[in-house]
Amino acid sequence: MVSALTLSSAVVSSERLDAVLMESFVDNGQATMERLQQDPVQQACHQSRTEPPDAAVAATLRQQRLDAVVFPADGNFLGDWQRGAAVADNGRGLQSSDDPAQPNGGNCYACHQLAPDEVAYGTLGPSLTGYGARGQSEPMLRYTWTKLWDTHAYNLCSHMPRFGAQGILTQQQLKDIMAFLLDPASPVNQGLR
Amino acid sequence: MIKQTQLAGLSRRRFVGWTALLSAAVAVPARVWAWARPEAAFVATGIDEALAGLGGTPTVHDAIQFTTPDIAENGAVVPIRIEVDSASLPNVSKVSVLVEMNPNPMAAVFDIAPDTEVYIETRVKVAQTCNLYAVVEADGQLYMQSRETKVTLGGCGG
Amino acid sequence: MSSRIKIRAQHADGITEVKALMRHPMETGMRKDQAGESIPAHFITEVAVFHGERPVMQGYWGAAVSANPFLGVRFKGGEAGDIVKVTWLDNQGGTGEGETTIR
Amino acid sequence: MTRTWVWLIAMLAMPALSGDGIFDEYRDLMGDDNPAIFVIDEGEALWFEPQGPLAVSLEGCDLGLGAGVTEGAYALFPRYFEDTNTVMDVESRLLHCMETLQGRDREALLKKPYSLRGDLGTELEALVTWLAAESEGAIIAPQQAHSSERAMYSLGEEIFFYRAGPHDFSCATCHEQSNMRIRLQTLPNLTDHDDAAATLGSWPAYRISEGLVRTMGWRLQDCFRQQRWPGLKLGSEVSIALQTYMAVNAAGGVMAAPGLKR
Repeated sequence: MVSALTLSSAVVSSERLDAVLMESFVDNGQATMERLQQDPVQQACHQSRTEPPDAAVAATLRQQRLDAVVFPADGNFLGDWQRGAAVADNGRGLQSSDDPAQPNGGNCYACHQLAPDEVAYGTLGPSLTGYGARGQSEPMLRYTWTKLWDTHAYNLCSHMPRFGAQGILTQQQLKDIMAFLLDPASPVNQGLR
Repeated sequence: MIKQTQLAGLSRRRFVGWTALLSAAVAVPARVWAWARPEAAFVATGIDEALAGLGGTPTVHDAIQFTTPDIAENGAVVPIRIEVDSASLPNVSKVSVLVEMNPNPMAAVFDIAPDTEVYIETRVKVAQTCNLYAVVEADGQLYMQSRETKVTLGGCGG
Repeated sequence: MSSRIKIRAQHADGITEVKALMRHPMETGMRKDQAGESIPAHFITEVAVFHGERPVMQGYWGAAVSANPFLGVRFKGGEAGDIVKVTWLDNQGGTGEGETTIR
Repeated sequence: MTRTWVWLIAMLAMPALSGDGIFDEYRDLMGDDNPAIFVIDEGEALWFEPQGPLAVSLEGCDLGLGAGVTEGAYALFPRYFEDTNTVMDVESRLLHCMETLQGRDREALLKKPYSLRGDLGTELEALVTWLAAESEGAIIAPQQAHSSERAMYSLGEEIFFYRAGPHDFSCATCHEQSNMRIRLQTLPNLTDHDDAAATLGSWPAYRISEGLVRTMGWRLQDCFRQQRWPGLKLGSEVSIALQTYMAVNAAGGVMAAPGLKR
């Protein structure tokens, strides 16, 4: 079964990898085996490791992602920043241990600094404190929405989840996050030193 | 070849099985003082009620040195330390720890023997960011110090 | 000799410092297991520290004391070689006892 | 017999945890006591206790250095075993010994390898913890002499970067950069020798948040839970491959387990 390989060359065929994954994992509540199948973005970003794939492939993929973004039907991008704060704080959702009946969280604080009075923030992503200073122009609203919906439309192979495209958050939750980021009254935009 | 420590382990363990080890019946603790658990304070669900269960409203006293972390990595285990300078506050007979926002704020009470050090270190659960209270009784009077400890969420939110 | 309490006792400048670690789940009774069933309350309610036969501290605990509890106390007196003993009793009638000699 | 040295292990393991200082006060107050000290004793007792239909102890178990040799064995896992013709981690090797030496039922053993909420520890956790303590101070030196061991490394590297699931997470999402945090927890860069060594060297660890000792096998399962992937099987190829990848990256580091972690 196990083919002999040298230490330096990580050459594992995709067939072998699939077989190993199928053998090594089992359905666990809502976390089912289908989740191991990669879509084109995951495949491209896995194969290329940390660097984006070659320019032509990358451009095509990015455009596909951009074209697939769904904007709010009512044209209204901004919800309730208080509800958005709760979504940003909630790290649960879609884990085998989570209740599928409960809403998913965005877990924004895992990676980003947001409200300056929350000290428990991660650093994998850039600080978004004071994000509202960018204003609420139409292009800004569409840009921010797109980043949340599918980060790969702008930044292929970013580590950030595709909150809209993958159905992690609802349109209403995304609007609430938008307000949390952009509303001048949101704590994200308060108490800046 | 079997090592010395293994032999020691073997002889020591032959007589004590796994289950026996966990359910070992040992002597009931010797009771020299009368046990007087302040049950009313322990079942109280609010801080004022819990303090009432200890005998009233304490006044702040600087002789109580109450050490808790400003920010705790985990609310399941928050280390605390209570020391009382007996020159400024003599005759301390009881030391209590309360956590304001816990379902039952009363966490622990300690009876201190006369003529010894007033020094307690332990770890308590803190359900959410809130004030912790160190309450001491001396000559029938209650004194306290309080400190806020911030409890942080883990990486994946739980 | 019970292995359910680990104790260290050290003497310096007329004061003995005792540090004890106890093997106990300290269940609040408010948690549920993976199947959604309540895990019964199980916690130490009484704990005592002795220098020889002399009690130096006795405590009453609620379920808010952390799992595998740690207790540190200091008392006047004590000499290297003296016995220090820690005992506990829990809400289910379980007991624990451990002792060490002062270093 | 008191193992006073175990109190020291926790101190050794602490620097690997320190982030940017925000928890220094908390950790100072926590001091050096590690409840894993109980679990080490329990694991030692279990190793020497006759069990199973054959009523024998695990003293005949060969962890790679010969039957019954426990000192230093943990630090050399994962490794290839001729008798099974596979690369095994310490957990799968222990299960193999329980099955073959003690005649115990594999299904039953796999029913609850790791503690659930409210438990005080399982047999496997205790044995792994004791074995890790038996390697205290040993150099992490996973075997890479056999072609299967080298293949495991390559497979592990591939899986480390595999992105999948609704959140597009791979192991690398959190563990290929240095000096990053998730919330306030410092994330080890497992592609980096120093970080990998500090991480490998401090597992198994007493998890303060759970009041339990957890093993590396459990840690990987819980990572995949948080990655929103399906359930990782104990002793599976993915588990052993990732452990091999991390251990080879950590080679030369020093074992200081059981550690004390959040």
